[in-house]
Amino acid sequence: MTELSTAEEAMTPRASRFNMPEWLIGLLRHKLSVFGLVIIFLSVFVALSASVISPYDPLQQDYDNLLNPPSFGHPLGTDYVGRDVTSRLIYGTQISLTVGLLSVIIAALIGVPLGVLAAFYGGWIDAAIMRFIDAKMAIPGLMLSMLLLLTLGGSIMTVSFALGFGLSSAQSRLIRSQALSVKEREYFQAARAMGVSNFKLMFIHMLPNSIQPVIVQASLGVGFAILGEAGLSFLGLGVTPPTPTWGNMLSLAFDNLRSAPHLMYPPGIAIVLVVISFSFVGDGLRDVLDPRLRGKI
Amino acid sequence: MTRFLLNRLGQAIIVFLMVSAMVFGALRILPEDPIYSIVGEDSEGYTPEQVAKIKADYGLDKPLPVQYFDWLSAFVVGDWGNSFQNGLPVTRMINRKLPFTIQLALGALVIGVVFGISTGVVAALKRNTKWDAIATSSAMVALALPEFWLALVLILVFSVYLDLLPVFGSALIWQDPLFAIQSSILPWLALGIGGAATLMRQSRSSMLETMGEDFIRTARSKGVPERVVIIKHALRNSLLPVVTILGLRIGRIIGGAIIIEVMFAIPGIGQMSVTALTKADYPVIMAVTMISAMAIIVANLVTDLAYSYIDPRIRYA
Amino acid sequence: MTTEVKPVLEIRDLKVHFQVNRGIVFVRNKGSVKAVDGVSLKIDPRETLGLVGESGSGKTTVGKAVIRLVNPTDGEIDFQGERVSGLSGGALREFRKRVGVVFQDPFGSLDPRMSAERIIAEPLVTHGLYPDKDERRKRVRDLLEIVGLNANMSDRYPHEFSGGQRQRLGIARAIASDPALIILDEPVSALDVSIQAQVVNLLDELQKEFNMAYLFIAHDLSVVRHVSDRVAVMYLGKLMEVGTKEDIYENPLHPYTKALLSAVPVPDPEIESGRDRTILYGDIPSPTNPPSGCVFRTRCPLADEECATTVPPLREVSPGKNVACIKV
Amino acid sequence: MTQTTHQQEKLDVASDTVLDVRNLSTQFRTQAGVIKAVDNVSFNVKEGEVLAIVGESGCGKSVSALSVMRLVPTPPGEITDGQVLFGGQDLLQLRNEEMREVRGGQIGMIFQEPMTSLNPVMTIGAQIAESLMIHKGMSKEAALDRAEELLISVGVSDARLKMDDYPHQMSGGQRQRVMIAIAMSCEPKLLIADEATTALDVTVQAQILELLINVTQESRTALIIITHNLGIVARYANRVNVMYAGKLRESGSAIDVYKKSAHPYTVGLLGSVPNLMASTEGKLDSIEGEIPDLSNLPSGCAFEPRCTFAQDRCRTEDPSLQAVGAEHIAACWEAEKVQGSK
Repeated sequence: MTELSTAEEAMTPRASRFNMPEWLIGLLRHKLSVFGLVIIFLSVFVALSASVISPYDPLQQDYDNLLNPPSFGHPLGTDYVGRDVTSRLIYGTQISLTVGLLSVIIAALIGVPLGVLAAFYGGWIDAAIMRFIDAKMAIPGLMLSMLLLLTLGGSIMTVSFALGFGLSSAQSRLIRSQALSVKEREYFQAARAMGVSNFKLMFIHMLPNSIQPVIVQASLGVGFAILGEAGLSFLGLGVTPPTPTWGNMLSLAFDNLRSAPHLMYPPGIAIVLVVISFSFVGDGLRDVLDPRLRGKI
Repeated sequence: MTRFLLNRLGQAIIVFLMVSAMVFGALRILPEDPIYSIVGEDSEGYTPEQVAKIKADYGLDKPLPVQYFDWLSAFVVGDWGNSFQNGLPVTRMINRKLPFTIQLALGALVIGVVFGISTGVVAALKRNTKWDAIATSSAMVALALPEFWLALVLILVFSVYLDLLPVFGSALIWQDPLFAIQSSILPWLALGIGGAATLMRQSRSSMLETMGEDFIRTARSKGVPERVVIIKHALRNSLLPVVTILGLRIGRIIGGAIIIEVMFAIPGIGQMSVTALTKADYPVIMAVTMISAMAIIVANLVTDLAYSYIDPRIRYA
Repeated sequence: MTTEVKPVLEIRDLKVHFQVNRGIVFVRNKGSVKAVDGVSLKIDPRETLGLVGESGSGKTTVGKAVIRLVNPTDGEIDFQGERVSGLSGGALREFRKRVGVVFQDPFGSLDPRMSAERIIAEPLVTHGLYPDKDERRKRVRDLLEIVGLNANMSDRYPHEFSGGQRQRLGIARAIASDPALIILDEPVSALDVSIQAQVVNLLDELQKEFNMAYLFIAHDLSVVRHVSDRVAVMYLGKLMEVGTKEDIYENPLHPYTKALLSAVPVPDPEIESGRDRTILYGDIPSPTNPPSGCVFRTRCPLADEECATTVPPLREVSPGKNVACIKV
Repeated sequence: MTQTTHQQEKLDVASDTVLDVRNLSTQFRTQAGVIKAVDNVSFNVKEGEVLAIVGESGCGKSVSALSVMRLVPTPPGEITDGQVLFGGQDLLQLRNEEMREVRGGQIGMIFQEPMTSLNPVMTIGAQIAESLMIHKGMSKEAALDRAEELLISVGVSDARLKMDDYPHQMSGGQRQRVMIAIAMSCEPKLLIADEATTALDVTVQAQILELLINVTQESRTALIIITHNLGIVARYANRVNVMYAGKLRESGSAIDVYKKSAHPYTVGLLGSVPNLMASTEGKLDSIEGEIPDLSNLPSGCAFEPRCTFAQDRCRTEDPSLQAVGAEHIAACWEAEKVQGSK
């Protein structure tokens, strides 16, 4: 052991144990993460209180006010059948956030057990799981989701499943590689040598020690899923219209690009803001959870 | 080396078979009955006997495994069937449309590689300066941009407001080079910037990591000038994870191409796949998925080869 | 004193061969690594057997094979007179209760997500010892004090302990289920010199107090001499020489043992200036492709053609003293 | 301006002194505070001499060597004070380009980890030749030819074949031979071996150490061995520096330091090592307590909390180095008592 390693060790704060407040404090120290958290909380608030705060019914058509530019009555204007863009944006938040979170949960539910099983058992189980994941990854994500949606039909649940199924490949691979390195660690061997059962080995030793990058990946995954949902809606394959989603709002904006360019900004900016917030939080989590990278990014 | 290649090829074939079986199976549970794309929207005029006859003609009445085997044995000899929608041979449709998609994907890839790696390396070397901050934050924003929204903004700025570039219409570069480039710039950018951002972040962090390695310290202890340390010692070593990301990018680019082709009205296979999917045009869907899968599988193979070229530890393993 | 004491551990002709396969689709067997190739050892109650060797000698694999972290290819392992090789399920768990293991890396051998209390309690929970929660907690606190740590540290996490303290935690975990044998795999080699001595002293005290036998696996010959009653020297998966520590250190017979001892510099400039140094040439051969005949012959000063063809058996030259060399 | 003062200082340095380090201090700024990794350390090495710097982790032995080479990662590290006089100039005052001439050209260095210290994607030959091309201005062909000779001289068999090998194809011992070939390629005046054999097996360690001694003695190159292994020091070193918690605690000839140890830490360190040559029973004379946290050192002598000789005074006043014999210094208030106790 050279003393440099001790010096480096000393550089990471001789912080107390890993518990909620500590990593939260670390995250809060990360300015961008704080920004991200604020935006996320704000959008969750907007989504939850949509029925209260939105000025109009998002489905209410008004043929006297078609494609209006922003005005006092309609702060973000109206669309081609006169629906209030502000209200649609507010209701769209519900869809985007729900789909984003749900997809990531589904991805973790599919991906994490597969990755842990593959790493723990190795051999043909590993080979079979990995080839399955390879096959899944050989179909471009959007095409995979499109196929699944055509089979399942478009609702919040199916869209989330389609996106989560695609995202799960990355989760499996990530947790597998982490778990494989845990498998080589002496504490894992020590637990095996003690006679700890396979189930406990997997879920008490392997999983908690491999989950960190998965958490980071998941927070970035929310952003990917929101983008994915928007893309599917844009193609007319997401949650079925007239339910407002940011994606189908953009799709309408595209159709009216020349006559009403103002329509493309609200949903676009909303997507960018929320997605970037999740990636800030993800980066913050990475820094907090992985001391190795501390100070590097 | 040959054995390594054979092995990877074997794996690729297994993956290909799994993909084709998965997609084939998925298609058969589609609620959309393919009969409508064969006979057109108006199927009222057909008696059940006629419908059954048509199904039999297309082999749709056989058990699923038999259908799959029929499809596979025809597919490998180059008979990819005829489109349910227009009866044209799928291979001919692909031949006409694939070049547009390749042109789009390659352009986006080049933009990603050139911008991504160069800014990533520079950001790493100028770590914690304003250049690093600019590059890192633009990459963050770029990663949060949906391709189609970026495309919308680009169209709005360059075509609608500035009227510099055409929105619609496209050409192949060897047929009408000038128009091809003019009409491709926006799609290339829209599709390529996400990749550039990913590659930028990866090459930055992997460069930073390499610069902290023991052998970099060794090189410095030999008195190697810093410029040489970076170019000769650090760059090649830090490329490894970048190459991996590059391989994974191909899938994203193909997926992204679907939307971009729809938006810019590029007659590529992405656009074709959207129509085929909504019409349950099995032969076309199968062909498009298989081509994408093969592109991804080949990209992974090439990644592995590049890896072993860059890293002798893999080459001689 | 060798009158019919039943040994704690007896290993007969242990072989651990790892298959090296290449490829997933076109599997090709690239041969096998004979990590351990025909090793026989026994350890008496309360005895410390030092197992020394360099990298690739297979000493760690012997320890892992005993506790079944790797599966032996061949051979028999008896523990307190019962056959334990081939056990599985509950019987294997019961056997593992009676054997403790301490690993080399104090940073890697404790689960970073567990508090000291959970780490030490894990073997108790696993084997259903001290089912009462309060009694279990008391046992954990006792164990902490036994290994020289403050019982109030039980809610701390591994990274809050120093290297030496972590190794003490590892030892507390190993003795928690009152084992008859502890396998110590390089227990002090990752520690600083001044901390090493503390841990060696602790191990010594514990052995006397709890009547345990030790399989002490290490590459540091000085430490092994200090702690061991008998010593076994391994090279490339085979035993070269086995004997009491006086046999091995004062009257080594095998040319490898001699070279090994002379390679170790001692911390005394006066002695060093008068010592002759036998420097072995060449590297340790790869265990994938060990030399024919005697595995040591490629570096041996005594080797001749005969050594290339004859595999030297481990033979008893005097009571309790065994050497695998045809030249002595 | 500074040039002239350096010239004057050169006069103070004995003619055969290769390196003279004076009052060197290096610190690391960390989240836990400033760590004085090397604190006011002075030492020198003469031509053909073998100096050992020993100590446990965190004592500052490696950081002092890296400071001499100006290879301390900055930030967070920083050399805050002192002079490193080498060849009539203070290395700490050199411009970066000038310092590069010294590194590899006049001072060679070998590191601990043979696995990671060589560039994994460059051939062995190219890595040796690189130094020669930089410092000797050799052409690529000439440098490669010379590299092969060097490989032979460090005892690599099949040198011609090994030239085109990559590091991962070699054993740890061979890699360390390659490192020696690189470090010695430009006939340096000083070679620093930082835990160069720690990661190697005992028998290979012996080979590499013999090789190091032989190649340096042949050319009368000064050698600094940085190690925690007291046996290696006893076998090879002429003089020994014992470091603890960033400071030099005792320095003298190997015989003096081992046989007339004047610092309690040295005594404790020697007592902690079991004797290979004699059967020992019972307890080792270990040093109780833990190595201190450098960001939170006790006031007074840093060794005081673990010291059996400690007095009240030791808690408040940090002893400076004082003579305890001819060419033998130690930093302990109770040095006489310590020496007498042996």
